[in-house]
Amino acid sequence: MSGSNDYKAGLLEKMPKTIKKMFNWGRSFSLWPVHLVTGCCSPEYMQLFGPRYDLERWGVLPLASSRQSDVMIFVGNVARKMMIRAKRVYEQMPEPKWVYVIGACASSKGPFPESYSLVRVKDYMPVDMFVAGCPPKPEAIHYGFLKLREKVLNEVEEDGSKEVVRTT
Amino acid sequence: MIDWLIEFIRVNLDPLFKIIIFPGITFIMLFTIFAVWYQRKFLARLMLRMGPVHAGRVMGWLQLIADSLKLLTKEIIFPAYSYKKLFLLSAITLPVIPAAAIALIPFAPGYAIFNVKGYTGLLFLGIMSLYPIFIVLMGWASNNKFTLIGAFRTIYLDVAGEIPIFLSVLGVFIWAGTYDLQDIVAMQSSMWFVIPQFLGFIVFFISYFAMIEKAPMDIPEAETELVFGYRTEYTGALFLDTMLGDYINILAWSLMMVTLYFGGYNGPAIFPDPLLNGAFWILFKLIILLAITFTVIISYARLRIDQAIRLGWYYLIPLALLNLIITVIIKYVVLGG
Amino acid sequence: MRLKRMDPKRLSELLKDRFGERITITSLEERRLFFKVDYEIAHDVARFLKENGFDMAITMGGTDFPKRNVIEIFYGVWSSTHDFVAFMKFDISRENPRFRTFIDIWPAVHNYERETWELLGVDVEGHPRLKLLLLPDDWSFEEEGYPLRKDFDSSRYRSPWGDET
Amino acid sequence: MHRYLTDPFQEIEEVEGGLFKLNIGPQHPISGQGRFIVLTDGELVYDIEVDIGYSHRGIEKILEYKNYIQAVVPLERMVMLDTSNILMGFVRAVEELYGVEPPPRANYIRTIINELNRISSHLYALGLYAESAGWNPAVFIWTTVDREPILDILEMITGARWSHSFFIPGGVRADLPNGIKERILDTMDFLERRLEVYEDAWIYNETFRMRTEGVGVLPRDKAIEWGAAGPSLRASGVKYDTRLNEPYSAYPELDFKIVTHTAGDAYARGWVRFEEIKVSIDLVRQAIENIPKGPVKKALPPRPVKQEALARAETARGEINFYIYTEGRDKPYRVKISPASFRNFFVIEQMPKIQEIKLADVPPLIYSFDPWFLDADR
Repeated sequence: MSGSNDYKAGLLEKMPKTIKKMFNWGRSFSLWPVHLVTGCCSPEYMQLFGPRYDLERWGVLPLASSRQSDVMIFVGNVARKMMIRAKRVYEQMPEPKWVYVIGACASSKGPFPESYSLVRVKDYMPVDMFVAGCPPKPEAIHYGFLKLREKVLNEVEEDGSKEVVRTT
Repeated sequence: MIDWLIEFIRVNLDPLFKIIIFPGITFIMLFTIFAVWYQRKFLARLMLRMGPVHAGRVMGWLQLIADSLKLLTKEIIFPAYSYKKLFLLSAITLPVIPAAAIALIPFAPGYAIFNVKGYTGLLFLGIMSLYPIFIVLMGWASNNKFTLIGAFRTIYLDVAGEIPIFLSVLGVFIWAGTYDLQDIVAMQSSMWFVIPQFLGFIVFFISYFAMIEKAPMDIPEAETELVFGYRTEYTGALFLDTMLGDYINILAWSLMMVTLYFGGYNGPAIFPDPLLNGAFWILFKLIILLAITFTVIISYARLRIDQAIRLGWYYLIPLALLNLIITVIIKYVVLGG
Repeated sequence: MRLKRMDPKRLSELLKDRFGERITITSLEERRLFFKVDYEIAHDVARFLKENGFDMAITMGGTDFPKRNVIEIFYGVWSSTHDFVAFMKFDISRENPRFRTFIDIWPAVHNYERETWELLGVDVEGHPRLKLLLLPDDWSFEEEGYPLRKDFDSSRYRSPWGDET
Repeated sequence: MHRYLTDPFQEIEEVEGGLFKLNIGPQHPISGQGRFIVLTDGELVYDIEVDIGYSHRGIEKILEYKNYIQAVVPLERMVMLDTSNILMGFVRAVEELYGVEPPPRANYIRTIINELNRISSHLYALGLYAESAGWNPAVFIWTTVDREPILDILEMITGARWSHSFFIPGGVRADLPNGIKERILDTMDFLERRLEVYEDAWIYNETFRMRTEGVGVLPRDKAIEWGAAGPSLRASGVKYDTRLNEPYSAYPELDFKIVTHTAGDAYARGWVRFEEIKVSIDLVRQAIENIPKGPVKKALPPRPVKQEALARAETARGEINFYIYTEGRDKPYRVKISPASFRNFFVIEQMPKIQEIKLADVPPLIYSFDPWFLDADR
């Protein structure tokens, strides 16, 4: 759980503050989300990369492989069967990495509270950003990405500083 | 002042300047970064989008710097049961090969890193034919099914693309009567070879996409089938390294095309210095060529591997041979040598 | 073989002629025919339907009736010739829920029968691939039961509100 | 051939007689929320197994706790692209149970929203299909921006871009807003212009046809036997569309044709979808021109008049049907949903049995059926 922090500190700890700042700037403009579609917010998430919202303006480039990506994205509901694989994908990703949860289902099971198959992401891995909504509008997901970017830029640790972006 | 500086550099630091600044490491790195940014912006415009905007405030010109900084500080993962030494070494060697080939390209009269006369054209082809071997090694060393299939596909595609491209280059050699790239460029000061060698150019241009492994022939890294092809398992700095190799490969083949068919550094004199003038024109042509390449990339679906091989063997090789025959007839029979 | 187009009423008459008292027509509508059969003749009825042009299975499932102590299995079949749906139902016992597969008659019910097996706990005899389809890999039937049974307890999965865990 | 050799994780190597077992998904560029286990020998594919359930939510169980109005919300989440068509089946089943006919104006509003949803869903499907055939994402990106005006209209009418919750048993929640007619007609004109661009750039593009023609040929008899649904069935030459065969909403009063193709290959399936967009545009125009005046909803009687009902509706991916059994309460006793993708996945599994498929054909083959995993998983 704390691996993320260790690596960040380990590599950049002894460097001067300016260098550290420079690398954080680089990371903040290059958040590549991994392509793991877990649920039904995915059409809205795809609209985000279309011309109207165009997240690539901020350097967010959706990538195919977990090995090169930085942000683990949970798009909508996460079933138990998917969570086993999602943990594996999370382990495959290189440090430093962040977790971004989109939608009410992944945050709190949303409109399916009595479902026997869904789980909440926060029970399984540290989450850096939640966006509520069912599905959240692209503006909200966009805003969440910008908030995550600020977090990366200022090196906010995930423990004790969870942020919830409220929409609608 | 500038003239004096250039003169000073040319006299005192010539070999060092060539290797380190232009057209050596710095130029290659900067141009690669530019090419990726250019591709992202250009493709984004074709998709009605903006592409990178905010990094660096003006047109996202620092986007690739940000990506590189991030990738440099990412963790490097060696997959389980991979052949670690080969995994590392093949990736590190990959960009060196096309970069070494660029050393043979003349950027001004008598100005290339490896400034020799003779069989430079053949040497270029020889060096570039090493490139797929390292891709195969990368794919094999990763111990992943996707990378392995990507590596096999590279071999297939190489067979389909390398033979026609070499045959089409042979046409230029015959037409020019020399293997020397500097001579070939010098001969094009009056007429670009794309006009007498048009058939050969068509073959070269189609095989070019097989050699740079971009759509419609991005078969080895077919994203929808093989994730990232042979580079699926590479992380962080090593991934950056493989991408660098990819784009230097594009740079090398594009430079070769400009050199063989579009008159290399030749162009109207707008700068007094021949080096500046040559560099300007070669870069100008390169940027136009890349724009055409990116437009082709976005306009076609990916071919299947058997379709690509059929294209290579049924259409491109006979065309290239036909081009050779026509070239020989025109040069030695019609024009009488 | 060219079949003559018929309506649900005609089919119900045909079924009555062929199977007599062992078949009960529960509902006859413009484009639907609901009927109930004994399990023993279910396969014969299915084969009879298939021969009469009901070639595409569009739905299949089961309903749990703890009060009657039965599980009702149903098959909905559409016909490309007659263009209406025949809906066949039969009961099997709840203690020992098992029936023979219909894959050989309508291959399309393959995944539906798998799903019925795992969600309702019905053993489908002769099915070539009875393994988990929708439920998670770590699902245990002993502890967690079969979700579509009426005695399945969903409240144990209800997530707590807010940050409590 | 070992057909069903699944285990949850891919082990180091499982080569049998030189065969590879490739796991495509659940984390893969073309897999959605599912996994395709492809048994290959280099480039040749011997077997495809579809592993679904990665987004299973147990909607059938959840619906047992909800009354007919509450059921609308979880049901809609089955296919986010096509919420209204999915809901249409449920609403029809409930109306059949209660013996209610919605008012004519509600029928027309439903038709408009259904067809707008179908256009949006088909655009998305075709974009993904182009991408799966190895296109640079350009086409997909174009379809995203062309969907936005439709989503704007839907937002104007219903208040939500995707999850409208707009249909309720007995009618629709609200009437059309002012000025919607011009807006819809403008958008339809815009879409027609865009479709011409698509035809030039994409549908009749030579490389695209090379990749998809002759891939995954599904003969007519097999399509019926294996239960293919929707455009996949129509591309094999079966003239079947629930909108006409089981008329509902305003469809019997409107004039339209079923698009069919006889080739049955991947290209035909894409082509049928593309032509259906044109039909839908025409339907929306007709419906908005001829919409009658009147109320838009009707109250349900206190008790259902029937015990069971089977209702079918045509979603973008094919037919969905709802079997509802009730014991007279305001809650259903059992709802059986049988969606289109669930049936199409079975057809995908059967494809290598009748035709040689190469590894590069697998993504276009899968996406020509327009799979939606949440649809199949429920």
